[in-house]
Parts: sequence; C-alpha cells; structure tokens
Amino acid sequence: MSSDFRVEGYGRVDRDQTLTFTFDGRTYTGHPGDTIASALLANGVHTLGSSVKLGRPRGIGASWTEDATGLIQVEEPFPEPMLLATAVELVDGMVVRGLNGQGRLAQIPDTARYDRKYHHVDTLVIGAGPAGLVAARAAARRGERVALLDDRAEAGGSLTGTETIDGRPSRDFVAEVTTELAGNAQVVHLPRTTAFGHYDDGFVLALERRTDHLSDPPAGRSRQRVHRVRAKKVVVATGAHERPIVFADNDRPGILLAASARDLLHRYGVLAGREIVVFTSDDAAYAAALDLVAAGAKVTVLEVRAQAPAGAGDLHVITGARVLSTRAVLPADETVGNHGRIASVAVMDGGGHEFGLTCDLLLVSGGWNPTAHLFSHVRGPLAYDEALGAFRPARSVPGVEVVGAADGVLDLAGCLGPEVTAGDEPERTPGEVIWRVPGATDRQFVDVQRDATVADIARAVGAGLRSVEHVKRYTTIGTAHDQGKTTGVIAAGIAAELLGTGVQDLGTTTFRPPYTPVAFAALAGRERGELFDPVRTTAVHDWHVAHGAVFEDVGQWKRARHYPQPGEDMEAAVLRECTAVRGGVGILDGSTLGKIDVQGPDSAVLLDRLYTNMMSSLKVGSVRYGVMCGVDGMVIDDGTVLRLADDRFMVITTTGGAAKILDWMEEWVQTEWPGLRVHLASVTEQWAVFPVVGPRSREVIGAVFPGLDVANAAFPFMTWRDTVLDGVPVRVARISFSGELAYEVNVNAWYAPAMWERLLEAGAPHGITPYGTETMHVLRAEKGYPIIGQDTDGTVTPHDLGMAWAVSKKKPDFVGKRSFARPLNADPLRKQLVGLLPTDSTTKLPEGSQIVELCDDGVLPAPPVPMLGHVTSSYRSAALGRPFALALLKGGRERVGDIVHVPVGGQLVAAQITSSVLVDPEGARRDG
Amino acid sequence: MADTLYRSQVLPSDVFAALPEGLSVTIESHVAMAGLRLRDLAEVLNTTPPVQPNTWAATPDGQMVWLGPDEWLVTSRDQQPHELESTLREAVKERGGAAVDVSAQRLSLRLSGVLARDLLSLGCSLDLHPSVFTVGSSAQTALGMTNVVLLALDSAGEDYRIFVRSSFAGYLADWIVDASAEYVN
Amino acid sequence: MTSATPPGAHLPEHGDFLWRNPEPKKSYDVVIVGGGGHGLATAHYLAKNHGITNVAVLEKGWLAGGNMARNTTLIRSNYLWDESAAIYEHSLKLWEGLEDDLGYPILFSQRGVLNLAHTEQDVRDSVRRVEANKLNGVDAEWLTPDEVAKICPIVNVSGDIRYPVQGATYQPRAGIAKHDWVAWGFARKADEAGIDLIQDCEVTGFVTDGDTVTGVCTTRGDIACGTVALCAAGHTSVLLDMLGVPAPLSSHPLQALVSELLEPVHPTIVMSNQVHVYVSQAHKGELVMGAGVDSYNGYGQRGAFHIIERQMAAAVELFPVFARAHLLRTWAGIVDTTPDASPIVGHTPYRNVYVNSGWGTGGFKATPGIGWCLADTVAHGRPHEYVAPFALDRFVTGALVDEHGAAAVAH
Amino acid sequence: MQLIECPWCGPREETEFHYGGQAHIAYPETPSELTDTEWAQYIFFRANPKGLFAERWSHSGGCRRWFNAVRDTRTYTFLATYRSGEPQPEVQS
Repeated sequence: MSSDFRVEGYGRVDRDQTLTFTFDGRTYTGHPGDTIASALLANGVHTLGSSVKLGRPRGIGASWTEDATGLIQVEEPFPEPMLLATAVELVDGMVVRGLNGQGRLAQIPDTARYDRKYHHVDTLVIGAGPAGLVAARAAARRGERVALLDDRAEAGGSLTGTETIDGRPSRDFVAEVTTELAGNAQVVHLPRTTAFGHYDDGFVLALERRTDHLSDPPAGRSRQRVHRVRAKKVVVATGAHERPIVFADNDRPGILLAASARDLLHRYGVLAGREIVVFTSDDAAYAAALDLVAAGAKVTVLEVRAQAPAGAGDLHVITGARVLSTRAVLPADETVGNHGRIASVAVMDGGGHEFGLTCDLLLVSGGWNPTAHLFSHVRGPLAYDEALGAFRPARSVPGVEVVGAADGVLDLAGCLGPEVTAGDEPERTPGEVIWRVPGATDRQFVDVQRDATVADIARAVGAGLRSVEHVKRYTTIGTAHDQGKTTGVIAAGIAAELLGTGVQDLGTTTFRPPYTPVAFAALAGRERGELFDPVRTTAVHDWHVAHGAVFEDVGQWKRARHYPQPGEDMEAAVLRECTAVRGGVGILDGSTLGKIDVQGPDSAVLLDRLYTNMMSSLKVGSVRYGVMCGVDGMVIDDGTVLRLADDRFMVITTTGGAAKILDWMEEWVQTEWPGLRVHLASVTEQWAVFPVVGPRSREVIGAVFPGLDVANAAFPFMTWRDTVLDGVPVRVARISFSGELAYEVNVNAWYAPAMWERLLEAGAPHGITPYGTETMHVLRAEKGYPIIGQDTDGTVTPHDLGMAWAVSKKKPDFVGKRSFARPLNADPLRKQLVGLLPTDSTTKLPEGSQIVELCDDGVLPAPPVPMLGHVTSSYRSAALGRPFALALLKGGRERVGDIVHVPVGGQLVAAQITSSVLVDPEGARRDG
Repeated sequence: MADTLYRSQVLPSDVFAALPEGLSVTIESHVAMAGLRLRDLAEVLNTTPPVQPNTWAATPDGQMVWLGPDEWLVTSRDQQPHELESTLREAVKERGGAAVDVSAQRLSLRLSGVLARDLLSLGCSLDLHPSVFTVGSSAQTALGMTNVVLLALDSAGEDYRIFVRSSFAGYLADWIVDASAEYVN
Repeated sequence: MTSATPPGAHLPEHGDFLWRNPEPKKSYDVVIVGGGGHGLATAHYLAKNHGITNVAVLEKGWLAGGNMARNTTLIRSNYLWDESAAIYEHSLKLWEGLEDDLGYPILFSQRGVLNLAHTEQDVRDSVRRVEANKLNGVDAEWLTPDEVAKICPIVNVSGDIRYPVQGATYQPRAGIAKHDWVAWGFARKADEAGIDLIQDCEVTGFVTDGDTVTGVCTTRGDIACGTVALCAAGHTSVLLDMLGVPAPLSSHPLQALVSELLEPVHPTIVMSNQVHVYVSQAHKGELVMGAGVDSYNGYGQRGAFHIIERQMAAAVELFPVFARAHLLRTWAGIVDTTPDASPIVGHTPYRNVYVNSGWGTGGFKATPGIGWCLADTVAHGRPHEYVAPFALDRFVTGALVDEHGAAAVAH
Repeated sequence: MQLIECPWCGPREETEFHYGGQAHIAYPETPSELTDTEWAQYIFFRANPKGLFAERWSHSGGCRRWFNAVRDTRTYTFLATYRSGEPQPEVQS
C-alpha cells in the first residue's frame, strides 16, 4: 500500500528502506525511524480502536507520550498490551491491532531479559530538548559528571529543524552538542530513556528501551533497563504538553494537537491531513499551520482570540472563532482506519455567525501545560498560573532545577538561555485560557480515554462534590493511561467554573510515579526465576544433589529433606532413615544452623541477660541448651551454647533464626549495653556441622578421630572436645537432637566435603545412612523437642513448652523475665505443648489441625465451636510403629490421658493427650 | 581412605570460564581470614590498621579491611586459619578484644577487566568511579541481592576483590554470569 | 478493529445527589473525628440502628480521601483467632447485604481469595487457619496446587520456581468492592438521615473537663459534643497526643499500585506472604496490587520505590503472564499498626471518648463491621462484644490477639 | 528511596538499613519493680509523632552499627544521624 501522506523533503526517516507491518490484519509499509503512529498516518490511517465505555472510535491524538487516545496492542514480535502507537518504534514484521480500551496479556512466558544499572553524577538532565541540551553541555563544560536522559530516539526535543540557533539550523546545533557530549567520558547520554520517577536525595529512575527498535538485537542484551541515577543536582527539562480545548465531538479520530502535526511533518515527513482546520488560542499553532501549508496542505485557522498574532503570516485566520462540534465521514465512506474520522467542523465566528468547514484534520491548541511531573514527584509545589492556564513549579526545591518549558518558558530564546542565541521568532502574544466552548456537554470529552465529559463534571458538582479529587473520582477523569497529562487541568478548570471558584482553590493533584507506564518485568529486572531470591547452599550441597536428595526451602537455604531410594516416597524414605538412625547410625548436614562466636571478658554476662537460663556457670568444655525470649516473654529461638574459654562461647541458633538472633544480640550489645566488653561474629559458614547420630555413632567417630577418646566417661553428654585430623582442627560435640547417642562434627568448611566423605567411609561398615531434615524432625518430635517457629508461634513461653527447667530462678533479670509475671501468664488454660496419639493408631493428623473437646455423639456442634489448640507437628514414627503428634493445647499438661477430637477431612478423629516425650522418656539412649 | 583432608571450593572451577572478553572472575585460593575486634588496635599490632571507614590496607602477607569502628577483616597467605586466629587472639585478648577464624565464612573472588566496573554497576548501588572508589577503598554493601565486601585493587576500576558469604557464592556466581550476558555480542 | 465495549466497562453511575455541605453547628450529641470509611459507617449505623442523628463527621480533607481512597479493597474474614474471625465475619455478613442497606451500588464481587503457601511452615499455618475458620463458621478450604490452578489458571504452580506453590487456603465468599462507591453510599445515607458531614475541618484540640471531653476545637470553630468517636486511622496518634493518651500505635506508609485496563485474566484474589504480593483484577480490568508496609514510621502518603520493585518481581514470579502488564500509578496510604497486628477499639481514659484505630492493613474489610460495632458502643456506652477483646488494656495484661501471620501482606 | 548517612560509612541507599523504632528508650534498670502498666509501656508503647522523630537505625547491609537519627515523619527527611551514645542534636525541620 502506498504511503499517501508522506511528503517529499520532510522528515528524518530512512526512506531507502521499507518496513512491512500489519495493523488490524491489513499490511502497511513504513520506514526505519517511524513509529506505528507515523507509519499509520502516512498510510492515511487515523482510527485505531474504540473507547472503553461508549465504543466511540478512537484515533491518534498527538505525536508522543502525551497522546490520550492512541492505544494499540502489539501481537508480534511479542504480545504487549496498551502501548501508545506514537511511542512504539516500527520494526519489520510487526503485527499490531487496535483496542477497545483493554489490552491483552501474552499467554506465553516473556523470555526477554530486563535489568537495572546504577549511575552517580553531579548533574542529571532530564530531557534533551533545547533547554536540556544547553544545561547538559554547560555542566559537562564545568567538568562535572553528567547524565542526559532523553525519552525520544533522537535529541532535540521540540526543535523541528526550522529554527536557527547560534546562526545555524537547529539540527546542526543539536548535532554539535550531542557530538561534544559523546566525546566526553564523564557524560552519559541515554536516548530512548524515560525518567519515570523522581525520589528523595536526587534519585531518578528511568526506563531505557534497548532492543525493541532493533531488527536483530544481541541475544544477551536486556530488552529494557531501569537506570537508577543518583545526582547531586537534577535538572528537569521535560518541556510542556500542548493542551486541547474541549468542544462537542472533540474525541474523533483526525483531531490532533497542533504541535504534534508539526512534529509528525518534520520528524517523520508525514502530513496528517490535506485539508486542515486549526483551532487555537495560542501562538504555537501558527508555526504548525505555516509549516503544513508549506508542505502542501490547505489550512484555515480558527482563532479564539479577537486578533491573529504577529506570526500569522498569510494564513487564512478567522478570529474570535469557536469550534462548536464536529462531524464524521459518512458511514458509506467508511474505510479501514477512517471509521468515525472527522469530516467537518461546525464553527461560530466572532460575530456569532455559524458555518461549517470541511476538513480531514482538525488541529487544536489551547496553550501549554508544563511537564512538571518529575518536579512534583519530590514534593515540588505546583501553583496555578492564570496566564498560562496551567500548573507550574511554584517554589524551588533544593537540588532540583526546572528549566525551559517545564518551568513555563515557552519561547526558544528563553529555553536556550543567555549563552546561546536563538534566531528571530515572532513575538509571542498572550494566549487565551479557554477550557471549552458552549455546546452539548454530554459530547464534550474531557478524558477521551475514559469517555468522561463536561456533563459528567457538572453532575459531580451537582451531587455536592467540591473537591477536585472527588470530581476526578466521580468522573474517572485522569485515571487512564495518560494520567491526565493534557487534560487534567481542564477538568479542574471546568469544575472551578461550575463552582464559581478559582482553579487553585480546588486543590491540585499531585503527580505520582510513574510518569509513563512501565512494564512489570522491567521493574522486576533480574530478580526472576532462580535469581528471584538468593539460594543458600552448604559446602556439601553438590553431594546431596548427586545422591538424590529432595530439598526443602528453609528461609533462603536449600536443605536436604530426605534421600529417597528408587521407589520410595517421602514417607517410606523417612521411615527408613529413622529406623537406620535409631537402629544404627545416620548422618545429617547440619551446616545451616546459625553459629555465633561470642568473645570478650563480658561474654557470660551478655548470655546470662539474653538466655532464660544461666550460662555463666557453664564450664569450659561443656555445652548447655538455652532458650531466648523477646521482651514480651515469648520464645524466639533455642539452641545450644558451647563454652570455648572463660571469655568465649559458641552460640548455636536455629537455621531460620541465625541472622535474626545475631541481629538481636548485636542490638542489645550496641544499643543497651555498650559498656559490655563482648564481640559477636557470625561463623555460620565457617563451620560445617555434621551430626553423626545413633547407637553406632561412637564407633564411627572413634574410627575417624583416633586422637579422640570417645568413651562416655572421657567425653560425656553435653560436652565438646577439640581434636586434629590430618593437621586440621576439628571440634566434636556431644549434642543430641534425637535422644540418641550423637556426636556433632564441626570443621572448617574448606574441608567439609572431605570430612563428610570420611565419616561416610568410616560409617559404611555400620550402614551409616544420610538423613534429611524430615527425619531430623521426626526424631526430635519423638523426644518432645520443639522446633521454634513450628511448635511455637510467637505466643508461647518457655513454661508453655514445659521448659520451666530452662528458666533461671536465680538470675535477677533476663530479657523476657518481667513479662512472665503478667496476669495472663498465670492462666491455667494457657496452651501447653503435649503429645497427641490418635486412638485409631493409624491416622496421621494433619499439621495445623484444630483440637476440640470430645464430642460424645461423634458430631461437631454448630459453629462457633470452641477450640482447645492445634497440632503443631505430626509424623509416622518408626520407633512407635504408629503416627503421633505434638500439639499446643489449653491446660494440656493437666489433661494427660484425656481424649479429645480432631476434625480431619469432615471426620472427627479421637486422640489421647500424652506427655510430649514419647520415645525413651528415661533418656537411656543418649549415652549409647 | 584419603591421606589428607583435602580442601574444596564452594564453586565449580569452571563457573566463570565463559565470561566475555573484558571480564574475568577468578576464585581465589584458600586464604586464611580472621575477624578482629579491638578499638585501640594500632597499639597491639605491628601493622597499622586502616582506621578510615571504607578502606583497606596491605599487610606483609595479606590485607586488613575496615569493617567497623573497632572491627577488621584480616587475611593472611602465610598462616593457617587457626594460627591466624590464635596469633591475633593472643594479641588482643587481654584488652578485651576478639579474634575469630572466618576463613571459610567468605569466598574471595577477583573481578577484573575493562568491563568490571560496568558489571558491578548492574547490581551495586555505590559510586565506584575511580575518582571515588580507588585503590585502597573498600565497602560492605549489596551486590545483586547478597551482601559483599568489595575492595578496589587498582585505580582504574578494572580490578576488584569481592568477599561473599560462602552460602551465597552460588547465587552470586549465577548473578555474575547472568549479568555478563549483556556483553556478549 | 473491535468496537464492542469490553467487559466491566460499564460501572453504574454515581448518584445525582450525594451530600450537603453544611456549616458546622455549635453542638452535636456525637462527634466522629475522621470522615473515612469507618467514620462514615459509624455515622450510618448510629442513625440506622440507634436513631442517633445529631451527629457530625469531621473530615480534615475531603470525605473518604485517606486510606479509604487508597486501599486495595479486599474483603475477607478468614482470620486465625476467634476474636478476629468474629468481627471480620460480622463485617463480611454486612457486606453481603450492604448494597440493599445503602441503596447504592458498591460492586461487591465475591470472587474468593487464595492465600498461597510456599513452605512447609506456610502449609501448617494455612491448615491451622482453615480448620479454625471452619470451626468458627467462616468458609474456608485448603487447596492443592492443582486445585489452585483450577481456580486461578494464571498462578504459576510449577515446581521450578524459587518458592513453589505448595497449596493455598481459599475463602470463596471473600471479594472486592469499589471503595468510592462504598464510602459515598455510607455518606449519602448518613447525610440523608440528617447527619452533618463537614469537610475541610481539621481537629486542632479538645476541650476537657476532668475525664470528660466537652468540645472539639477545629479549623472551622469549636464544636461542643456529647460523645467523641475517633476514626482517624493513621492520624489517631496525633489526636490521642492532643488528649495526652498514649497508645501503642505506629503509622506507616502502605503502598499500592494499578496497571492499565486489561482483558479479564485473573478471576479471584491471590495473596502470598512468602513471595510478598497481593493481586486482584478490578471490575474495569486493572490489576490492583499491594505489598507489606514500609518499615519506618511515616505520615507522608508515599513510600519507597524499592518496595514496589520487589512487588513487581514477586508478581512476575507468581504470574508470568503479568510480565508486560504496565505499572500505571502508585500511591500510598498511612496505616496505623499495633504490636499484635490487631486493632485497638473501645474506651479511653476519657469517659466519653472512644477510639477506633490500629486496623493496619485490615481497615477496609472491617468498614461495615466496625461501623456497626462502634455505633453500638457509642450508643450504649460500653464496648460491643465483638470489639471488647480489642481494648487498649490488653497490652498490660498480655492478652494479645496476635494476627501477624494474617497481616504480613497488605490486604 | 533515600540516602541515609551512616555515621561511619557515609551516605548509603535506604535498602542497606534496618529500622529500629523510637530511640532513647532505655531498658528499665530493674524490670521486676515495675508495675504491669509500666512494663507494658516499656514493651509496647512508643511515640508516633507527626513531625520530628528520634529513632534508631542499623546499617545492617554495611558496617552493622546501630545509630540514631532525627527524621521528619511527614517528609521522611533525615535531619541528622548520630552515633549511639551521642546526645540527640538540636535540629529544626
């Protein structure tokens, strides 16, 4: 199809190359440098889709991101919804379609890469129009580190190329500045990069579109990048958005902002219409009109003001005029891409005379709204400027400078500043601020995308609404894709008129990020898939993988949960592992346990204050179990403490509690007791920890460490011993989390794989069985040892866990002690940790199940049913030959022997309350 | 049974083999490291510790890195981990200081090449411009989603040492490899 | 080109008349401080249930312009503890009849909520909550990953993501509503009953006489009062400070965001604590999301962008189809949080002042429930049974209602 | 996303820090002598001003030092950061 509306001698697209694309199933051509919008307009296509609420035709309304209507769906190369046709660069083979107000998400995964990059500069300039270029060049010449962000593909902003700057064509000026900047290693100039958010302390986020415009992008390059720029000074040079004027049927395709038509001509060589009416109250439209005439269009100007300005030239101007309404092409003439397009306007001139004008394009210009979004993001105050008819920066904000049109400066000379000379321009005459013309208010669209009209605003005001925020919400004006860039102030202006008040008195809307919409994936960046959150692994992780371990996530760690053999499910594997441990010997990778080195003369003082039990009385060479509570008296962690020296302890925390407990201890040391001479260090990764557990563990340890006397008398329970293996120091501790004879082997993690293999080799004759966290949990539960965070939930005291023995009565204070004396702690009905045995000996109660009183008739009463507590842990026990559970139960310890009911899948399962210690209650097994 | 307890690295040796030109990461061999705590450290050591925040200094057989107002990371090529700890602990113990072997706590990576600084800028929020982060500079900060200790080894922004918690090394390696895809043309 | 308008495009029109804009009178029987959802609902139920209409609702800005205008409109009652389940379930039942009660469309859409579990502990906690809900008469189910995918096919339930979905709790009666419609429905009804809704009226102090507050000082003059109900959400501490009443409240920014309008793709509501995101698709097609509160105290209606970025990463991780949806707008409210993540409602040291605060991220869903109960409390001069457990003195006795598990993600 | 001035490391991104609530609340000398009400005040009750607030922060992603800050809760602006143990500086918003 020919490009009927492309004008020779205009535009900077590469006409030597032709690109093909489809829109709504029809094939069109364009050129490199085109956007979808410019290519469609070059083909005479104005209508893109229909509006969301009224189904009225919608077309292209501007030439860049301020367009309130021209939304499309890209289907190929990859589906992406709700893009502005004006902002999508054309590449060969694109498939695009129009929208009816909603976009469609891809049903296939987006495999494109996204990332982020940090920058630090002295001066960040946002916008590469005349004001931005001058600011960037000046900063670079001062020797500063500079970033220049430009949302368009080429620098120059609103410069069309017809201007002169410093006596040369403006494009030459642009080229000169960008060349100078490119030669300066201190300057980063990023085109296609939209600053979308401005935050405190000179922080700006900007989205760079890096590959969509390339026909064959490098595979590893990120498609979009979020630049994170930290600048000492931010220069906002983002220009201004032209503002339309509201009249009846102002929503048709074929109605554009005036400067956009000029931009289309000079940038893309597209003449958007041949018979053009320009409706304006501002001078800028005249430059557009003149250029369009020069390019071959017939133009009639409808001037709101009583007089045409100086720059009107030979244009046909009707002054004091108003567009009353528009008409569309007749349905009979309907062609693809022209549905509903404007065909004529009804006009009233200054004398009140009404007449019609035929046209294929209506350009509108009602003045300019400074693009102060990025200033407003950092709480830069905006004030309504009566002359401008818009909000503009009211006061300066430290570290932020607003220049050029963004600050309401509308002439080129003003934008360029004193250092640069602009060519002669016609003197600007003041624009007239006009929000709308009289007419059928229900067809006067204020928010074209949301189908919101002047009538809607009138209804809102009539309903009693007085705040502009209420009016916005009532009408939904300003909530669409464009977020009211061009018409937000018009809505306020019309509401103010209706209320008989000033625009400023209605209150202003604060702009919030993002300035333009940003794809979720771009914000996710690299944090997707495996990189969504770090995976932490131990030094013997590869062994677990190689041996078929099934992993579970514990915090960020991957922990081996069990090691199924062929044909085994988890239950079978865990029963086998449990049997092996209690019947022989097993080995666990316990390296994820948190380890904290506590050193200094006051180490024991600190631990006495933080643990509920006494640690200062612990002897060097010994180990003690300890519990930590929050100030509220609730258990936050437990673990063992090894006294390494008078002034040194090793604190072992749970895997999940490691970072939290180190932080907790550090907080107390630093903020409450800075006088204590004690130092804390994480040594979690320093030490690989391998518990060797079971009645045969002594033989294994004895075989591996010939220098260690493993006899019970020489190396009793809850002690630790240092030994040396092949010159490498090793620490072995008699700690048991299973009730079995057990030795925890600690070694510098450099040697972890070697040590693991040694233990396996030595254990082979005894059938040593690697076991995972699930087996560990079963074994500890059989002994009634709680897991903090599983058998507790932040509302459980040590007493509730049956651990009064671990709460010192001698110490005058420790963290949490005072809270034990609160009235609620004396409640006999507090929940306590107990065992629970399903009386049918077969049902494994689901963890989390609630417990109710025995229902004699076997039927639950109607809700609400009082609950006694819940099942915290539940397993099948190889040792018991039956399932069992731990539970937190109201007054549980006083109720041992009672039968309660547990609703499971619609049935009531009877269970007997027992002690929480179900295996080896005498503790006979721990010494082998 | 093997004769000696061999040492392992937490990363496969070839994990960084395919990095693009201009970027190199080497997994540094096992070096003894210790955490050292004492406010008046200079008085008890032969070496002058770096007292400026965010700096490191060379020692005869390694480095001392400032980690906090009374805290340093000491590396030693010549000493065994436990020797390093006991030497330092003897020196500071009487004054209420502390020394702890952390040789396996972190993995040491050497990042170098003309793209090194650019790669870091994809995941590190600090200003690493050589005029700011020059030889002798160090920082504890985040790279990607993990904490690291980062040292500038030259003044050109082309040579860095990264200490990363060993359990996060696999993540960081994945991150580096993923980020470096950018430079493959 | 499609010209048919898409589903959800036609929301009902707002009423032709909403409320008067009266000048404040010299005196009212009840002064409600805060013209948000809770204040307006309280006003409505004072009139409807108790015939008390000499009431003023004082709003320092525009009606329902605080958290009511900024929340993500999730309504559910699947809380763990009996006390919470009771008031939220009471509220949910009121939601189910609210459109008729108010005679105003509120677009209550009971599309169900999925709370995803990603770890073994998530699973335990989820089952615990589901079983508790059932026994409390709250609809709840535990779903396997396959069942999750049946209800919400776009959730990534494959095992190869960083934190695979292990299952989910499901409350079918949960839903969303349109917040402006809800607030304006209450306001219109209260106005109709003769209650004065007074905007641009900031409370600057209180006139006290012993343990009685006799008047409220405002930017529109002093107003005498019989009873005062504080419904100021994130600004409660500011008011309590004027009265010299300490409370364990801290105000935090809570952020939310929306995408552009999209064809229907997400039929329910999904929340995930571990992966930290919450998503629904509103009536017109925009994706609405929230995350956790910003960590520091703050009264600015904005938060830190890294929270949003992390939320986007979570969204794309759980819903791969969202990759090229676009973030259109972000904003923040100010939520007042408590140490146990449960509200503080009831008596203050002043005999005629009642406080209603600390709802954290749960305020919207509680709107009719707390309005009902607070009106009852004010009318009878004693806490309604559903709010009695949430008295300020629980922090002294230790009788906390610890709902942290339920509140970790904004909802 | 602010820069927070760590008193040791200098300005760093907000994401490197952990918030610790109100500053200058000392652990009671002898908790056992406090009434339940007084103890509750210590555990749970913190100021929540709209305006200047002295609060605790930790440079958790860096030197791991706790320090104090005066911040305006309306604007989030940090007016001062100071080391633990130092008195709260006089600042104005």
